[in-house]
Amino acid sequence: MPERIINLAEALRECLAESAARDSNVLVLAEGAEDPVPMFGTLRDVGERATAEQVIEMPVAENGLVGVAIGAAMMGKRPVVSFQRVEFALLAFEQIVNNAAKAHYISNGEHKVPLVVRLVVGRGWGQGPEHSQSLESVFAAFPGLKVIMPAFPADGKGMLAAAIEDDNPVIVIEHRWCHYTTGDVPAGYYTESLDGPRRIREGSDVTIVATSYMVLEAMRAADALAAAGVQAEVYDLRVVRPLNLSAIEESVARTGRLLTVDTGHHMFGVGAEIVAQIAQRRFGDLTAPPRRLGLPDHPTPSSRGLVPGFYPDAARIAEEVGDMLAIPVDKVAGVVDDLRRLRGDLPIDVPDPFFKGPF
Amino acid sequence: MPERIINLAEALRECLAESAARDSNVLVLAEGAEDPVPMFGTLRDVGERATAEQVIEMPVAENGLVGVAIGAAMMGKRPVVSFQRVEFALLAFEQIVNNAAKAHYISNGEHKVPLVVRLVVGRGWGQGPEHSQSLESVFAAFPGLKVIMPAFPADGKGMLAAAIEDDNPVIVIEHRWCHYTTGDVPAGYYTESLDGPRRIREGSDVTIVATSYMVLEAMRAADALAAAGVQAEVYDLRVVRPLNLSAIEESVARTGRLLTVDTGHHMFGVGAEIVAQIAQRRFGDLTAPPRRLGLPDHPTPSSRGLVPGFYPDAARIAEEVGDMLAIPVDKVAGVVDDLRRLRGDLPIDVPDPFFKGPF
Amino acid sequence: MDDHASVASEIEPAQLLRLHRQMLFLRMVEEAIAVRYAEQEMRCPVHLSVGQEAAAVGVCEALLKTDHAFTTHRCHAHYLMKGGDLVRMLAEIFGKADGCVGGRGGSMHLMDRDCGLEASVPIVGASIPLAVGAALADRLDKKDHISVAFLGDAALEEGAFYEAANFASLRKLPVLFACENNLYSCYTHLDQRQPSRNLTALPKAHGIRAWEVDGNDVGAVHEAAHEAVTHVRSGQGPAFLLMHTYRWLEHCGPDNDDHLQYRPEEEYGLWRERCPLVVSAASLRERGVLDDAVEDAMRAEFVTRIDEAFAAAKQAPLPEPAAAAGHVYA
Amino acid sequence: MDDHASVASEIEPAQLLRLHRQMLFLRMVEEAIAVRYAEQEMRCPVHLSVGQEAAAVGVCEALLKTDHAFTTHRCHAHYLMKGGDLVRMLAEIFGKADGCVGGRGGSMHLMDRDCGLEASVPIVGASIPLAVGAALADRLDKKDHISVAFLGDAALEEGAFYEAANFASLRKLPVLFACENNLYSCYTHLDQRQPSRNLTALPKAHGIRAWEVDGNDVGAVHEAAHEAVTHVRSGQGPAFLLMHTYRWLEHCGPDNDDHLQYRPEEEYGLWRERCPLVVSAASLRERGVLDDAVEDAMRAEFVTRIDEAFAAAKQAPLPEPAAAAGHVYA
Ligand SMILES: Cc1ncc(C[n+]2csc(CCOP(=O)(O)OP(=O)(O)O)c2C)c(N)n1
Ligand SMILES: Cc1ncc(C[n+]2csc(CCOP(=O)(O)OP(=O)(O)O)c2C)c(N)n1
Ligand SMILES: [Mg+2]
Ligand SMILES: [Mg+2]
Repeated sequence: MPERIINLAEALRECLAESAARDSNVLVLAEGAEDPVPMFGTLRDVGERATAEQVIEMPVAENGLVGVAIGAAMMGKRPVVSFQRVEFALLAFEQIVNNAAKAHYISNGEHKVPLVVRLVVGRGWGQGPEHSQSLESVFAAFPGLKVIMPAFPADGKGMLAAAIEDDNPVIVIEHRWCHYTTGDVPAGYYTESLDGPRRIREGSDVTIVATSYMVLEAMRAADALAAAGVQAEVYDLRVVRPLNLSAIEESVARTGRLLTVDTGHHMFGVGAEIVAQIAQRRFGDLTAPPRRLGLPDHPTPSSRGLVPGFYPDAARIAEEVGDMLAIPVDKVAGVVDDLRRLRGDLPIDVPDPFFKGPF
Repeated sequence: MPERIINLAEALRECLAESAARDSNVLVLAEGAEDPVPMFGTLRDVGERATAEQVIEMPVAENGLVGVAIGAAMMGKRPVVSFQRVEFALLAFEQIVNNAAKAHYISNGEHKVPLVVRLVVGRGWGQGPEHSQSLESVFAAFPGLKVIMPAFPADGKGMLAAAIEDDNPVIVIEHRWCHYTTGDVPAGYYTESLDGPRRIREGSDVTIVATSYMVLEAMRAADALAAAGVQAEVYDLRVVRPLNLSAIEESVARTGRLLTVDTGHHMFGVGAEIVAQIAQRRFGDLTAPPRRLGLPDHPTPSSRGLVPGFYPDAARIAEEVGDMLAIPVDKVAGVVDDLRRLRGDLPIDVPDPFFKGPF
Repeated sequence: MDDHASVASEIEPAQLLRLHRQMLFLRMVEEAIAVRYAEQEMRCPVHLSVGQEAAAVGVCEALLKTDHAFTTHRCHAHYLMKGGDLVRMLAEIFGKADGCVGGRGGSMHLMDRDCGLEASVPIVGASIPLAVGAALADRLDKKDHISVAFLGDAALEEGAFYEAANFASLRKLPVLFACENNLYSCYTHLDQRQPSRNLTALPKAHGIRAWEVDGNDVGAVHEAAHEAVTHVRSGQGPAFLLMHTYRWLEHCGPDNDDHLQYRPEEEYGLWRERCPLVVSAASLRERGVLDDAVEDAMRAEFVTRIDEAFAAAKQAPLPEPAAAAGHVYA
Repeated sequence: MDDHASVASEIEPAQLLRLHRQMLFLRMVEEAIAVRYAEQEMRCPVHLSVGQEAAAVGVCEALLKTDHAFTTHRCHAHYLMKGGDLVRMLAEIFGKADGCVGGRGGSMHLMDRDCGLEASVPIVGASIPLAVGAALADRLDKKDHISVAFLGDAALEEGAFYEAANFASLRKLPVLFACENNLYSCYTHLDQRQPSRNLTALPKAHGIRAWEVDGNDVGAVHEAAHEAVTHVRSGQGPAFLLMHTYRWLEHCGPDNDDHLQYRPEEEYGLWRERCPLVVSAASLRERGVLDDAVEDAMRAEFVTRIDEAFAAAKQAPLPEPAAAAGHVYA
């Protein structure tokens, strides 16, 4: 098979177009569904592969339209609702966590809600506090929802397809910077099971579990640490709910150390649940206190002057690992310096080309 | 001072009446603010102590009216918005987590939002899945909010007063069954600092941290365990955000064991954050894996046939502690049986009179 | 007349008798629940529809079984008139495994896909967009079903109504908004919640045709509902039907709560005089199709049916606790 | 005329000249941002108001500094016309410590309590209830301030508008809803989002007085705004002002994006002809109060002022990273 290097945004677009073409019940709803660059390009030409009727322009009415999508889903449609920012879906929170999450339960299994809600996490270029939240742990608090966070293109294409085929409501949290990751993506329709984390890198010294964009920073950190002789095992969590930590448990049993890296806030974040479960079930295997990284306990500021230190990055992750392993400071300092140097003069508010891949 | 034994609902009512009377900026908003039994009686006669204008009947429009309250708060009012169920506030989620939580931050400190949102957790009498959720961890995920859960009347009166005096938005989560707890409550206006947990019972064998109604079950369990020679130290968490665990850290340093008991779901619940922080900071002090109790991973069913096992209770807590301490099964069984016997024939869906107090 | 159902309804006597029968049935069911609630075997909140029977009966008479209905906390009458089974409804209220949703929901979550009562949602306004979504699905599938959103006057305060109405109107979706204005949200009168103006102005502002009718005159309700449903089913877009009516019992629970004095005595008195059953009975008696014997026979029949249903529901087993963990994911 | 501002506006020449001046100032500021945006020093999303100047100018002319304004993502013009400081606005867009909110928010979060621009909120519709809340506070405090909610046409699709409008009308609160209908929400035309009917039907259905006006005629806007504000300030309840206008540049960003062809060329052409500055200039020249010399002098003055402001904003220091953790709690 020839390589097809495309980015995640394009992979998602292919998935949507192929899903809509193969199943006329798939509906694509968005504010700006027929924009010139709809949903960051991820909806481009979707209507051409399917029928025009499957692409539905949404009024700017998130609560109502998510409710409409749920009602249509109850009738057998498979609506995919896309929001350009996580925050817009907060207006539809009640519909999502009551009607979407609970209709199957409360109807004694009669209703299914095969709804997909795509939410984009903004970052960079001064988005500010209401266009940058990564609220996976908030959605994951509700039984009945599934919550996924694809980071890589091949994964994203297959996981989104699986989400659309899934008879349950699935929240897809897409980090805007992950839209640019590239990789080899199979042509044509396929699904990728929503069964849990994926090991991205093997290692014996520490288990790093990261979500979404932070997987890329974690990988970069792991590469740099390897140069210093530290072998980090890195997991892309991928599926926040249902949360399947068995592979991570086994990994911790080998490494004895756990570091989680959240895309969202570390307080009440996904890492809290992971650390709690591991501490509970693998207490005896842990040789050091588990640790968490994530956003600090304040909203996202807009100015590039205020952002330094806000987002965890490879250097911070390497530092943290170094500290956990009690590696001599000078050894880690080299790794961290190298990582910082790699970034060079790049402004803090734009994605580092390193992470584009191909992966 | 003579004892004044009143229940939490009455204590909250006193607080609201006194707060409104002493500060004309305090506004009391509710759907049914002037009902015969407004907000389970907690708003009764509040208007008589203040001016009629301070009591504001809300249309059934949660998003809009919470926004209105935030706007008024920005202008110096101190609105207290009461919802009969947590779920109704989900419609106002965007206003709460963006405008209320972030206005101070985003205005560079210019705006303050001294808003209080009271949310009642329903339980019993077949409430079902959309009238029974305890979503403290979801609100606690947002920096800028404070989240409190008073369990006892004297505490509740003072904490609500402090919440009203607080210049930040405070979410008050009141468990419906806690409304019935009684205790000695000071007459007149006073505040109780929102600084963190309170130790309810001393003990050396295990640290139990519970929220809201679960504090009562934990206390009962601790009493029964004491009969079996196990000394549990029990904390009423009280303040979920900002989360101040220093007392609990010290306690765990002494007991080596931690059990959290959530009023809400245990997955992604408050217990996850507590366990994660303790595992991170007090790893060396823990002598056994930390544990969590809370609601299982499904919505609340309505029927009394489906409820058994859904809510943690004193017996379950005692069993869990017994297991943690590796106490001989027969010894714990006695404790658990006693606890079960205490409940007698009482239907599962009504509060056990035991917990009314006075405490 | 464009927007209002005509004055004296011109309904056929036989049909009116059938509607009267259905209203009597509803009344007797709700009253039976009210009476037996004190036994504390129906352990969930109940919102009864006594006094509002004409709305459910008149609207559902204009619907097909294949039409999709979505309703609120006050759902018993809609469930039964849409074709739901009395035993399964009572079993649900009793929390039994045979309940229409296996005891998972209780009175506020009645549903039965077989008769098209798709969902009862106890969050005010939240079921309205669902009805519009069902209508969207039917439209795309080129089915001629319509959807109905039953709503109360308070739902007109919720943004969900406007967001859903705008979209339904934009796409001319086959949905009927059937609004029972019983003047109250819990204990709060409309005047304390909304400015004074005609409620039909709201849907009309969204380009939605509206009908307004005496909600206690089942013939008039049915006639207006029939016109509105015809409009909707013919693809001309959504319709709104405003029915003025009144709830007799307390908002939630089995009792009369007028000792609480939140409603003026005269108001209640006037509405009781305009009891939907009295209105229809008067018309039927005048036309000679109803007399004491017929009425007594109906009552006797319903007493038996309701007694049997209660007996079956009470006898039915409670669900097993283990079932509570099922159906979280499909 | 009840609801519409009168035809040819009868505004005094001197006042019109002032309004024209303000529009020119806004135009030049926004164009300067557009030109310099490519330098990549303004590192946040910007939503420019070029083409819509008459709305901000006409409405704000009718307000007092003590009135409270709440606006949206497209807030530059409202901020400046309400009395905000140009240097602090630019510094904010440059992400500087001297920015009006210290660089915490950027272009979408402009505010300045001193001039009553209380908040810009980039969540569509979300600032509308805030304005109503401010009006409630003023009413309770017996102040004669009014509040203004600036909103776009898309905000009329959000439930928040209706919930807030209902409450404002119920309580006759002193709030003006100032709606700039520029026909688009991002790339999507009104016709794809709302059924066809007059937008003023929406507030009217809630019992709110509405004015509708050519939003590119600053005299007409001001006249209507003045009437509406008088109505509101006199305690007669909220008012709604619908201004038809057009955005010239892309939804977000500094460029013209008409190569994307989401809007018909003629449409854009027609609106450019009806440029608010051309309209006012024509009237002023006709009346002899504007000529090339006056116009040139104004431009020269503004060039200097804007250049100086940009220089100051660019020179200003970035905030310290540590400041990011401040002001989470009061
Ligand atoms: C979103 C929301 N807010 C508040 C409530 C509490 N509540 C339950 S029923 C009800 C009254 C609704 O009145 P209306 O819609 O007129 O229906 P009615 O009870 O009169 O049939 C209210 C406010 C709720 N269930 N959901
Ligand atoms: C709740 C919400 N939904 C969607 C968006 C994305 N969005 C930003 S601006 C905008 C267009 C709003 O259009 P309009 O209100 O007419 O204002 P205009 O941009 O035309 O000035 C949209 C949809 C948002 N910011 N908030
Ligand atoms: Mg009502
Ligand atoms: Mg617009």
